[in-house]
Amino acid sequence: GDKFKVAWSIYVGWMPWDYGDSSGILKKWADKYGIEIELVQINDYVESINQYTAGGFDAAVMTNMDALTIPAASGVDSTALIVGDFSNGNDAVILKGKKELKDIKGQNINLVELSVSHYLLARALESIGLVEKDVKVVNTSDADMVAVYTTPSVTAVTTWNPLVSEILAMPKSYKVFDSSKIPGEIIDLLVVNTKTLKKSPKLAKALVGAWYEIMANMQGNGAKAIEARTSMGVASGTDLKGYDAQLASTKMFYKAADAVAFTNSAALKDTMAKVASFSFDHGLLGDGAPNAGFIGIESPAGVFGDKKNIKLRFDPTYMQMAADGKL
Amino acid sequence: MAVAQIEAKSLWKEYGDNTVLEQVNVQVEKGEFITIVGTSGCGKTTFLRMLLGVEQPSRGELLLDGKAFPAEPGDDRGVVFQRYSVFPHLTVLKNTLLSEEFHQSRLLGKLFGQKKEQAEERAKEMLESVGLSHVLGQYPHQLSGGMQQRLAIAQALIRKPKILLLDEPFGALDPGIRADMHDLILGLWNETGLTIFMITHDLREGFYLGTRLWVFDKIRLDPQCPHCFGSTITYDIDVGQTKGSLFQAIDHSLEDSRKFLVQ
Amino acid sequence: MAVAQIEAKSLWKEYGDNTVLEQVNVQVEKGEFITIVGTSGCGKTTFLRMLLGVEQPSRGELLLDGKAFPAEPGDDRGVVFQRYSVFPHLTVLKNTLLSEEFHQSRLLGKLFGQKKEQAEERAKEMLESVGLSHVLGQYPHQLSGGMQQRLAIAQALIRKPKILLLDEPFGALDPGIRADMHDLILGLWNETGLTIFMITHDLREGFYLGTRLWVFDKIRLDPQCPHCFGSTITYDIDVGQTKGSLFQAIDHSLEDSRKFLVQ
Amino acid sequence: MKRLLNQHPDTTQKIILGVLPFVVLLLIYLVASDARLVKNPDDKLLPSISDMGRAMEKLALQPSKRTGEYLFWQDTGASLTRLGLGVGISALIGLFFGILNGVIPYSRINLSPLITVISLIPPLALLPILFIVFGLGELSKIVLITFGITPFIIRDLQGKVLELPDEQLIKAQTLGASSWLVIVRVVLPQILPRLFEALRLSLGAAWLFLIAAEAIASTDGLGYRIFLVRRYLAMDIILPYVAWITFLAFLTDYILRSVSVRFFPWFHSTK
Amino acid sequence: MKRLLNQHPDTTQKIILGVLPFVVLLLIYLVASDARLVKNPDDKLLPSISDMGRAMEKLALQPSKRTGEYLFWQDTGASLTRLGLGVGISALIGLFFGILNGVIPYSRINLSPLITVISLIPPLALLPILFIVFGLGELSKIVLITFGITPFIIRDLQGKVLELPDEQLIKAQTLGASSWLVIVRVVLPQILPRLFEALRLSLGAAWLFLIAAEAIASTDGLGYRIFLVRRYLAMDIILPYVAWITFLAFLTDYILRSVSVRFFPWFHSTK
Ligand SMILES: Nc1ncnc2c1ncn2[C@@H]1O[C@H](COP(=O)(O)OP(=O)(O)OP(=O)(O)O)[C@@H](O)[C@H]1O
Ligand SMILES: Nc1ncnc2c1ncn2[C@@H]1O[C@H](COP(=O)(O)OP(=O)(O)OP(=O)(O)O)[C@@H](O)[C@H]1O
Ligand SMILES: [Mg+2]
Ligand SMILES: [Mg+2]
Repeated sequence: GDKFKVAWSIYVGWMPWDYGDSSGILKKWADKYGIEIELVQINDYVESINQYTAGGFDAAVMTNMDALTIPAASGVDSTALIVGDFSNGNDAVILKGKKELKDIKGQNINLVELSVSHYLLARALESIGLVEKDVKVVNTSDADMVAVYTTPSVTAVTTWNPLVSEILAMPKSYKVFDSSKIPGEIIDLLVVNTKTLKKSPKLAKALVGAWYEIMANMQGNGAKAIEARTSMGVASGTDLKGYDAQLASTKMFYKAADAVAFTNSAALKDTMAKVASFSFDHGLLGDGAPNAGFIGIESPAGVFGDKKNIKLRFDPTYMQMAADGKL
Repeated sequence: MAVAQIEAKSLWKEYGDNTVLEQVNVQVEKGEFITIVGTSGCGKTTFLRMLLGVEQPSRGELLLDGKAFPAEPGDDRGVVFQRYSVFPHLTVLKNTLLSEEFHQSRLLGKLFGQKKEQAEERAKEMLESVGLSHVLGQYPHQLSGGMQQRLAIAQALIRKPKILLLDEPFGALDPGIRADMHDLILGLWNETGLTIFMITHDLREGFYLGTRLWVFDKIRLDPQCPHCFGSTITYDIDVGQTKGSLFQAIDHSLEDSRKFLVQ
Repeated sequence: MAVAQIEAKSLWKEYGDNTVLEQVNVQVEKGEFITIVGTSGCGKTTFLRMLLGVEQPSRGELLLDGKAFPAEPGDDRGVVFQRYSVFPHLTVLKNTLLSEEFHQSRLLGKLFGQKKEQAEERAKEMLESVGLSHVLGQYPHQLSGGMQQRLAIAQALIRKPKILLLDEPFGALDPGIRADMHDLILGLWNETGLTIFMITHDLREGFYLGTRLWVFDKIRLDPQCPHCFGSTITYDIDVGQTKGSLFQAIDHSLEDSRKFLVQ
Repeated sequence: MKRLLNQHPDTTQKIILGVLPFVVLLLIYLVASDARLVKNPDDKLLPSISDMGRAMEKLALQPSKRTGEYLFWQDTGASLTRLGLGVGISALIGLFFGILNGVIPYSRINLSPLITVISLIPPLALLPILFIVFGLGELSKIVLITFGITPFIIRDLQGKVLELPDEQLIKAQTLGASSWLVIVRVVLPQILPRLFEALRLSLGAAWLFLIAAEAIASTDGLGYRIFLVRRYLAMDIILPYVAWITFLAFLTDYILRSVSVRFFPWFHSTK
Repeated sequence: MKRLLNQHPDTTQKIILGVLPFVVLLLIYLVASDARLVKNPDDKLLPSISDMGRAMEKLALQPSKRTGEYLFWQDTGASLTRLGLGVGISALIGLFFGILNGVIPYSRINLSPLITVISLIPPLALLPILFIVFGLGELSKIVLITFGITPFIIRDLQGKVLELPDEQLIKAQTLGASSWLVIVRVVLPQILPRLFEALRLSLGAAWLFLIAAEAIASTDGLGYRIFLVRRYLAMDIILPYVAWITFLAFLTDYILRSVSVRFFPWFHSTK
């Protein structure tokens, strides 16, 4: 049968893929549809998206914002096949020694520039009437965020889990804003190249089918679920307890129907409009982009931006099939 | 009239503005033993390198058996330099074997089995004649300077070149060892009858060894422009007919050039 | 009885199992010019290094003015090696100035102003006497080998050491230039009256220059164990009373050792 | 008193002096670690020796629950394989072009400027491109090492070939050698020990590129593990891993040197 | 026909041969870029030359909308400052310990083993510790460069001091020099040109560490920009930046060499 390559990187919402691979669930579904799926772990998240954009992979995991600014902005028509979860506290703004968000004014803030952390910060500032100019952003690699935070010169960071929990465990660290205040805006997706999807719907069916079987397996406190989550925890460098803590601040869509409902909502369209305008402001949509709507984003609630230049699509078709038990 | 083995016809050699040799005219017959003396930098090595084919004349002609000189080194002309003449990564025996291997194995440059044994036989004979049979398996760095030069000579002579070029081969050796080498080289020359060119700094050595002695020197000296004029052969002496006074005359003329250069 | 300037009393030098010198007994008066000959590796340089203070005797005593030899080099003993005797990064004048600067400026090793001018005056005089006044501003690499050695001598002599040690100082030079150097060194020795030790490979040179000639050689030779026995002074000749037959005898004895070593 | 530059320590002094700095460093670490741990027993920055021992025991002596492998040894094996392949390939390419460029003027003039320019490109800046061209598998890691050290090896060996005395090449020709025979019998055997030297000089860079590559795309390897646990500031794993890498670097250097001394006695005794 | 190793190209051939590989590479790029752009006009992987020109024009010739600075020149300035400081400090430390260890046996025996071990530690693996100890500012970047290249410089210079002929040190002592005077008048001036050589050899590594440091935490610099715009695959910025870094590396090397030739004529003509 056909061979497909899927890239993933270590993050709480994507660890199920690793479990799916090691437990054989993914292979089972691939066999069912007569295809082969190779799941490739990539340490560096951005690199995995770049590879997908360059054509090295048929699908990759990424956030809604990165899906817009990297593949879609590079002209690679992409479809969000699975809406796996949204961050519900997993991303946070943390201050050292200060307890209020308004204390952030004038500080240096260490974060991965142009990432969802940057977006979260922008939303946090917006919520108290500040703009980005009121702070100074220092680009900092996520791998070093924890180490960097221990130095006295670093007083404010915006980052994601597991870094958030590591940092909060240190004395005098206060979470002043997190993604639970903007629920549903930072979304973790599995994105597939639209052309590949059209040519091989089997790939979509196998991936979605596998995903919801994994979801079913990992939920709850049964021995099987514990084993699954332990495996995910260890693979991400922590243990069951650490992983469960991260899950707690992640709104997983364990049921396909929930994911479909989220995708169909008008809120998603609004979210993408906000993300597009943030991206445009930061030059992420490319030099040629005249406005935030330059790249069309299609969702069940309608199209945001240029209808003739749709490059990012939210398509609940296959998740619907899963919800209907038709896979 | 028979063609001379080597002939130079109004030969000039210049490096840019620096004229090294000018107007060299000379003929050499097969079997001569020519020793060359001259002050440092006068162009002796340059002349030898032309005979090797490493340098080409700027003007004039240099002929080998009546034909233009080959423009690169070949196995008809052997050479021994003052240093670096043997291969440091090969033992004495393998150094001597090398030219056989080059000839018989164009692909690997290595002989095996019977061919190798035969070649080794010949190499050992050659090493016997230069007195190195007792160190066959040693590397050059384990040998004294004199032994290294003997090895270089054995290596150069084993394929019986027509011409042997020696550039101060004994310059770095002790006077005592030098005398041994003289005996050796004269013996080999008598046996094989090849043509030898040998550069030396020691006028006495030149007179003792050669059948013919050349002095390279500048005829014209310009203190304002030491490199404007080149050297040529100022003395060309059949060494059979040497007189004491001639020795003195050469020694003085060299002395003058030397003084001139040192200032 | 006056104390000898230098005295060796049953001096031995060993490197591990290798006995280099054995049982050297000798006295040297101020103002002597001692030339040292011997086969390669017989320990001449080792002896000189002991006089320098770089090596210490393994057994026996070496005395300077009746006291134990200093264990490191000092400015009472000048030295000229065959190579590397001048500093490549300093011009001729600065090379010669160096010892003055060392003495007058312990902190920076640099002189300025009037002191510098005075020191330069003296250095120039010294360079005049070795015939280098015309190249004051040049670097050693711009000089010929002979000029470099003249510079080394000037450099060594300017602070008037009591003893001058020369290790084959002219070994790398042309025979012609060598003769000049002989005149130079004899002239300087006559003027200053210092004690000179000079190693040479050339027996003739040894006889010509010295007032006293030493031959280092092994008395006992064991073919099974060439390093078991060391050299000592086998001839100690007052050169005034030289006979032709002695020269021959020495030459032959050296020849024998050499042959022995080469095998 | 002799001048300082003439004073040589005796054997006992040598050992004491050589070991001293390490002992001092260790003491400083122990004191600093202790001080931090007293203030905050959960401090991860300077773990105690026993913490490190426990962490390493888990990785090196207990099979991983997930895969049943001994992670530490798996990491070591994966990294050494990549390093070996990368360095090996670089050695071959370096040897080939080094000799070619050194011996054949046409080749040298054709390729030297390009190699010089390539050697100036910082490979880390090109990482994204490398990954896109060579994919994310083992290949790209080996390519990064190769890309990082080969230009240096080529230039070094080319220089070493050019340093061979001209006399040797001339002599070989007077003995009847063709260009090819000069290469195989005169140049190659004399350049091999220099290749070993060049490799020893490049090993540091090779480790660097290996770690950088493993940090970006990998599922095992010493560099991967360090980057994985960096997020949790697990210094109890990072420090022993760094020490282990340092030891491996020392070991490879030692092995390369020993092999060279063993096979090229003539090279090491003339130096 | 002469043997290949005896054939030398003439001047015209030299120029053509030298330039050829670059022309070929450029052509390959143009063709590949064109092919991708035909398939997907928004492709960012292999941008056209004019795209790169436009991107660079914006960075180099137009002030940034956000800060009003000319980003390209700001990046260049920041990176060169860090590089200069890092390399300069390494040079001073290297010179100090190189000479000390080379001249004074006690110091060499005391410090050499430690420096050897430090030189084997891969600095990238130690990054977290560096950040914690030296903070996140400019200091840590400079320290990374220093930590990365100083051990090499020390070892190289120490070796070079030991290679100075023993005769020179003895001669200086017979002229009345103390240990200190041997250092300032004999060793130091002869080691300076070698320091320049060592620096030229370390520049590649210095750039590497600079880029790595800027990638981890920074607000400007060439390495920062490359890693930042990687976030949206802006190869139209990355490629010119890499070319620019390569050019700067070439330039610094050239300057170091010229300065050395200018100030140490005796060194360059004896070689
Ligand atoms: N390849 C070259 N390029 C430029 N000049 C050269 C070259 N080879 C030799 N020369 C010059 O030619 C002159 C003669 O040099 P050559 O080596 O022939 O002298 P020589 O007589 O052998 O001296 P010596 O006795 O010192 O060996 C010198 O001035 C030298 O600088
Ligand atoms: N530092 C050392 N360690 C061990 N052996 C040494 C040392 N220095 C010299 N030797 C040995 O001592 C012996 C004498 O060496 P020395 O240099 O004194 O000889 P030489 O008479 O000066 O010879 P040449 O005429 O070749 O200069 C040699 O066998 C040498 O190998
Ligand atoms: Mg010559
Ligand atoms: Mg000696």
